[in-house]
Amino acid sequence: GCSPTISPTGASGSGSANGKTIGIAVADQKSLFYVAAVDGMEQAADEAGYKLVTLSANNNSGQQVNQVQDLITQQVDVIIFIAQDATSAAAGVKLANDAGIPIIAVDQKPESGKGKLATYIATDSVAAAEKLCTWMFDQFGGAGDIAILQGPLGSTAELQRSEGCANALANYPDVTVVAQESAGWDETKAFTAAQNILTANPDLKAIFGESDAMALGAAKAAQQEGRTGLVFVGIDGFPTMFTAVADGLTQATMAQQPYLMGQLSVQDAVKIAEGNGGDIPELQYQDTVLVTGENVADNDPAKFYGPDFK
Amino acid sequence: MTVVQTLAHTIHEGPADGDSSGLICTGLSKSYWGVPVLKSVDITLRPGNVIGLIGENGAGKSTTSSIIAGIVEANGGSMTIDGVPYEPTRPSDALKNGVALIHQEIRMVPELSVAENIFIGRLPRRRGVIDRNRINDEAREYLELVGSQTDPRRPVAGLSIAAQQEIEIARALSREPKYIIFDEPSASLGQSETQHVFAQIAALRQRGVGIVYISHRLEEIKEVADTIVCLRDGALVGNWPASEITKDEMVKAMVGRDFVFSHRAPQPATSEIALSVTGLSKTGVFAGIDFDVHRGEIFGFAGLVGAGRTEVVRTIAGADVADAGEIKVHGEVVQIRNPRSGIDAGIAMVPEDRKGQGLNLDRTGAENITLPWEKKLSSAGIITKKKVTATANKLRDFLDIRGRLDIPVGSLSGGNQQKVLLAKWLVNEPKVLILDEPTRGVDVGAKMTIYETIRALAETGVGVIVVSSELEEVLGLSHRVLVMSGGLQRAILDRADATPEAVMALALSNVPKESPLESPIDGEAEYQTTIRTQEN
Amino acid sequence: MSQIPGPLIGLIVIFVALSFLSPYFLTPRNLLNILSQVSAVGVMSVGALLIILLGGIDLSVGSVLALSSMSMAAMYKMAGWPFEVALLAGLIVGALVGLINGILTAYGKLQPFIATLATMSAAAGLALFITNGNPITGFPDWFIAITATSILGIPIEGVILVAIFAIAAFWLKFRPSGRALYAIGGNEEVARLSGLPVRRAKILVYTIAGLLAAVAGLLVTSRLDSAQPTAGAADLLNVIAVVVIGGASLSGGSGSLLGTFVGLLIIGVLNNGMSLLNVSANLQPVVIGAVIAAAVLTDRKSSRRHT
Amino acid sequence: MSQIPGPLIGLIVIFVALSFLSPYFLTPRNLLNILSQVSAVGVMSVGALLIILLGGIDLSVGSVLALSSMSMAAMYKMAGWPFEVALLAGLIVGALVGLINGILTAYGKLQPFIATLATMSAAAGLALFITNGNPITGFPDWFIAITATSILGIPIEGVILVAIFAIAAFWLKFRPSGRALYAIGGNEEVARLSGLPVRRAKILVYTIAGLLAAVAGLLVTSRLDSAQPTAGAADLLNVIAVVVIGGASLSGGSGSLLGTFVGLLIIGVLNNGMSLLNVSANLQPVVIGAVIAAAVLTDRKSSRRHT
Ligand SMILES: Nc1ncnc2c1ncn2[C@@H]1O[C@H](COP(=O)(O)OP(=O)(O)OP(=O)(O)O)[C@@H](O)[C@H]1O
Ligand SMILES: Nc1ncnc2c1ncn2[C@@H]1O[C@H](COP(=O)(O)OP(=O)(O)OP(=O)(O)O)[C@@H](O)[C@H]1O
Ligand SMILES: [Mg+2]
Ligand SMILES: [Mg+2]
Repeated sequence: GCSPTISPTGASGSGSANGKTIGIAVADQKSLFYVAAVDGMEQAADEAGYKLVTLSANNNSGQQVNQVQDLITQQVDVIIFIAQDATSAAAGVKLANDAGIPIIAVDQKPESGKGKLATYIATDSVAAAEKLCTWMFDQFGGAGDIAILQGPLGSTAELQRSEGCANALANYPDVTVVAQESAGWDETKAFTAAQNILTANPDLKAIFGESDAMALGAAKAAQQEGRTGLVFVGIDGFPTMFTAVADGLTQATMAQQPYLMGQLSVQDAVKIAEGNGGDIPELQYQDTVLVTGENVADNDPAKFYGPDFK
Repeated sequence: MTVVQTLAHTIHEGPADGDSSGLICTGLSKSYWGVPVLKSVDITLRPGNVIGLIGENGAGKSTTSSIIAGIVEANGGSMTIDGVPYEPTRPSDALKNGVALIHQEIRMVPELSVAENIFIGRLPRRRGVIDRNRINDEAREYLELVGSQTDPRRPVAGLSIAAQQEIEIARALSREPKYIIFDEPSASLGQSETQHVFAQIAALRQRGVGIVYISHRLEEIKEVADTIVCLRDGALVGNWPASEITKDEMVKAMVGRDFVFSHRAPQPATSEIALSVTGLSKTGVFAGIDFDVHRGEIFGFAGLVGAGRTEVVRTIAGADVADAGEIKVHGEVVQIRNPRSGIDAGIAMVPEDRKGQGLNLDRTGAENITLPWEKKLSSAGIITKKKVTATANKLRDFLDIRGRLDIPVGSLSGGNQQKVLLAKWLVNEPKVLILDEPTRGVDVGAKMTIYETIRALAETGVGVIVVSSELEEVLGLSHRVLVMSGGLQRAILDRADATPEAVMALALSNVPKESPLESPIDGEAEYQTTIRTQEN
Repeated sequence: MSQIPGPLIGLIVIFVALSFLSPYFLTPRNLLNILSQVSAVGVMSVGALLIILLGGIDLSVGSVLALSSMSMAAMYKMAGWPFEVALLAGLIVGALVGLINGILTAYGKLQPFIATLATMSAAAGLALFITNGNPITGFPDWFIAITATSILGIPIEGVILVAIFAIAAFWLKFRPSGRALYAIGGNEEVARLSGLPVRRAKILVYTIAGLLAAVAGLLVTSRLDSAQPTAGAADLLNVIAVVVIGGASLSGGSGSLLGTFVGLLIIGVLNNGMSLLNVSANLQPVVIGAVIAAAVLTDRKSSRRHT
Repeated sequence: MSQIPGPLIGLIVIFVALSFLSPYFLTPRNLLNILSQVSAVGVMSVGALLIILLGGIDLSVGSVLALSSMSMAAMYKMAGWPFEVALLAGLIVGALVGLINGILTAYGKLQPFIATLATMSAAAGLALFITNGNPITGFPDWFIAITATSILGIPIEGVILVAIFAIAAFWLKFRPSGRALYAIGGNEEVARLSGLPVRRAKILVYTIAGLLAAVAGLLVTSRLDSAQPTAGAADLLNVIAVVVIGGASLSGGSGSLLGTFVGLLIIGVLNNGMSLLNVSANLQPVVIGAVIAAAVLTDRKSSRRHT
């Protein structure tokens, strides 16, 4: 990939063809979703000859506001903002608005609706989770016990995905959530949590992992315990999950399109910087694709997470 | 019926005679883990009176003083001050009642200034903030009372133990107490500092302050006290006017049997050289140290506190690193870079600071004794508790250590701790044994044992170096004495020439220009020492 | 008090280097940004220094930030209390957790590490429990203005930060009860024998630290216009690091607020500088690690005394 | 060594309570699960105890786990080294970071907190940097079998865990170099003057801790067939908590592996039990906090000596 390295002169923007710079404030550079989004942005920026300044907040909303401030200090032309969470996003947007710098929100936008966004590019997480859970319930006939492995409690993605599945549950009165635990997006923790949940619930039918990593951890725990016939689903669409679905280790994933969203955000930023941003729609929801054993062969993981991911 | 017992019966006075003035303790008792360490002790301290409290190590002197000072609560007995019941439950109660204790173990806050250490717990305020000018001025006055030149504004960190002991005394004086207990203040002081303290005690007594003075230096006690009180195994043996009791009688009262304390002349040394030191120097600390110690010889180091004796011997043992000089052991040049290489070369050192450098107070006596030797004691790389205990027990018998060696060594009495420390360096017979203040805080009986041990070791061919601030000790033990002042070696005197007067004259003589110390007696050099040792 | 040459030199070197490397670094705007960026961690680090001076440690600081912020928000938005009352209640919640820490260490004789680990865990859980993990948003304008307004060009949060440092430094240097912390941390036995109220001092200091964490929580809440149950969780190591980089010894008795402020600026300036220089996100921790080690390595004197 | 009644009683109470509360708790299967669930933290806690005995602390342990796991995976999958060589290299990487910690503390005289904070930060960054955050998967079958096989019904990782505890306990109790750790942690100057190689011991112990973190990394990698750059990050506090709950004093010189094992089981059993009982995720930390405090509160003896 074209991961940026230390470039002391970078901030001046002198490296770019036209001297224009796009600032990116991203929640972290550990989760693949964000890494893929930034990859997509870099690809698009290379193509357009724009310079990128990428700042990662290490999952700390306070730090992220600081970084938006730092981008404004550097007088970037447009800011692309992948907020750590929806409620605190307003602070970053307000800073950009006050400084008169156009800001594009990706993935999260201010929940309060305050502030002015150039555009908002996102996945509808609530809808995605609802669709996935509904599919999962149907796999075991819409009646039985399930468990949910949540992301870090209180994080926006966790809240939205929990909400989506709760919506689905409302339509399935015979599905019971017998265990719900946070594994913090972490595969190891999910493994341990699933081990215990499986022990305590001999009749468990399915586990919904709010991320692919957690679904994988849970599936591996079941495999080790010799428990078969359960349904494991996740949200993300990581390449490793594609393989697992193909192998039958897990049953489905809701693939998001971070690479595409990254590309799109930079393409929009370029339009805005060149003064052609007038026709960009306010809201651009990107499709999620339900990948199951049936269609996994037809979907190329690179489409979702970019060519860097194998 | 001995003289001692007769006196005890005739002069014994208690509150019975109706005079209730002063601090009167009746029937004080204390036990630890069911073991009685204080058995119904009566002590009467009148204003303007100085009681010399004596007793063997572990007799209960410190326990008595801790009870009086409210640090430890008694299990039984009562106290009154001028007839009013006095029941301290914490140190501040005692201080409020005008009772101050100068503790046996020095306790300072290294980061705070000298003045703050003196006024700790009651810093005066002016307009809400600490009145620094006032505490510095007042601290200076109290320091001068004990003859200390230490700058009250400097931090305590890095001051010598002697200087800290002076601060400790100044702290007690600054409370303007009606009763003061000195628990072995002289153990860390040199002769001249001790004289200052005595002068101060005389002044306090004039002002009607009641004083308890605890010490193992019996001449000293006789000199300073009006009344001598003796404890043995936690019980009161008796009390006597100081003028009417001889030193031998005091010893007898302490140990409970006839006991003669004397220095016997050492056996002649051999002509073989155990240790040879040439041109040893350490910038800013000491310079030009040259001497030989023969096998079988006891070689003394005398000098005032701060003369640099400790630094010289620490360097020889590898605790500090020399800047120049050569050291030979049994004729072979040895490179000593750290304590291990010193030990391997056959040099063992008993350091002066028992608590900070000698013993790990939380571990058992046995573990402390075998610590440097575990590798040697192990078979197939394994060391067992049995082996550790066996080794320690052998030395306990040899040195007559009283107390269990399977409990943390911190709960032994001071003298027994000192013996444990000595034992640690006798597990493997050294070629050269360095003893820095070997009998600090040790009772007469133990002192005799230690002296006998030192002589016996010398007779087996060990070269022994004894550093001591007790002139009688260093002169009584040694074949020859090296006198230091200002970081320089002034002379090496033979036993015959080493009279107290001659040694003191050399030790007190003006510090020569070539002294490596900028201001020899001042704290500065010691401060540097500390930094250096910490970096090691 | 103690000289802190190493870290200060480190800070100056970083400062000068960044001035050359980035044209944006040495602008008044950016320097003021740094001040407000470090404010929350800075406020907490004052409490942390006080506790570390006593020879203790407080792991609960980040969770207390979150819990008091969530409590305040819940009382305002969910229980419908007047905002000023809710705000006060939030501060009291912080102080209360601190008080519990103090009681557990001073009377329960728990190692501070354990006591505050327990309250850290409990506070973090409660913060989530209040709203089942949901953040709360929508505070009065004046409250949000606290972190969006400047006095004479200096952001209010910066003013609050400096004021807290100044008050605490004054207390430590000039008031007997503040000096007592050095005595207690340096040698608890001496302090006790000198009649200092050791346990009362511990309880006081842990309570102050809890209160300051709550103040930091308010700053963060105002800044984001959002109370978050997981806010502050990532700050713990930063807070302690700031104090230790500033020359305080974790064994107690030594350290100064001046040093802590230098430590705070080192961390703040480093983070800001790397943002400005566009250092790759995953390399940033590597640079931070190396710089911390280098900055403190120059200061060999502040090395650990025994224990 | 020292008696550890408090924590042990705590463990027994928790154990008995859970046996009544959940029918699944006291099944052989579940007990073996607990053993393998605590294996990674347990292996790291052995290293942590050794360091804490010396009066030090190691914050880098979780990052080292991730870095060595990622290094091994990268050498195998990206550089194409034979797996056995890559595995060895992963262990060496862990030991190397430990060695750096040791050198920084023993020769650089940094406070251990600072030294390991620096390496923690650097190692975490490097682990992410190697693949830009991507996990690596696809290891040889025999490697995955390590955590999927049982010997006489006991999972291999459990056997490894117990073996490491046993070897270390033997070392601490019977070998002079192991016993030296107590002496050094108890009073470093006394140890030095007794001729113990203080600096060498420090370097050795930090290196062992790094190596053990790498071993823990291999266990995690094997269990999931996946090397993850953020693995282990959450383990740090758990590892230290286990040691301290087990009665070790953070000021050094006291603690035992038996105590650490009890501490490990307390944490492991608690987490397992709450999963089995389906305690609300938000309340789990509250329960953990309360139980830790209660378990240790019963053990007043293990209270801190001054510093
Ligand atoms: N905290 C304690 N726990 C158990 N035993 C103790 C404790 N303090 C003192 N002792 C024991 O009480 C006895 C009296 O000790 P104390 O310190 O009063 O003796 P001392 O007369 O001052 O001796 P020294 O001359 O050596 O200072 C000793 O046997 C000692 O071991
Ligand atoms: N590592 C150390 N840390 C703190 N203080 C020390 C250290 N080493 C020595 N000292 C103190 O420094 C003081 C200065 O030593 P110095 O040798 O000058 O004094 P002394 O031992 O009383 O007299 P002399 O040197 O003549 O033996 C000693 O009293 C000792 O207490
Ligand atoms: Mg005594
Ligand atoms: Mg000396």
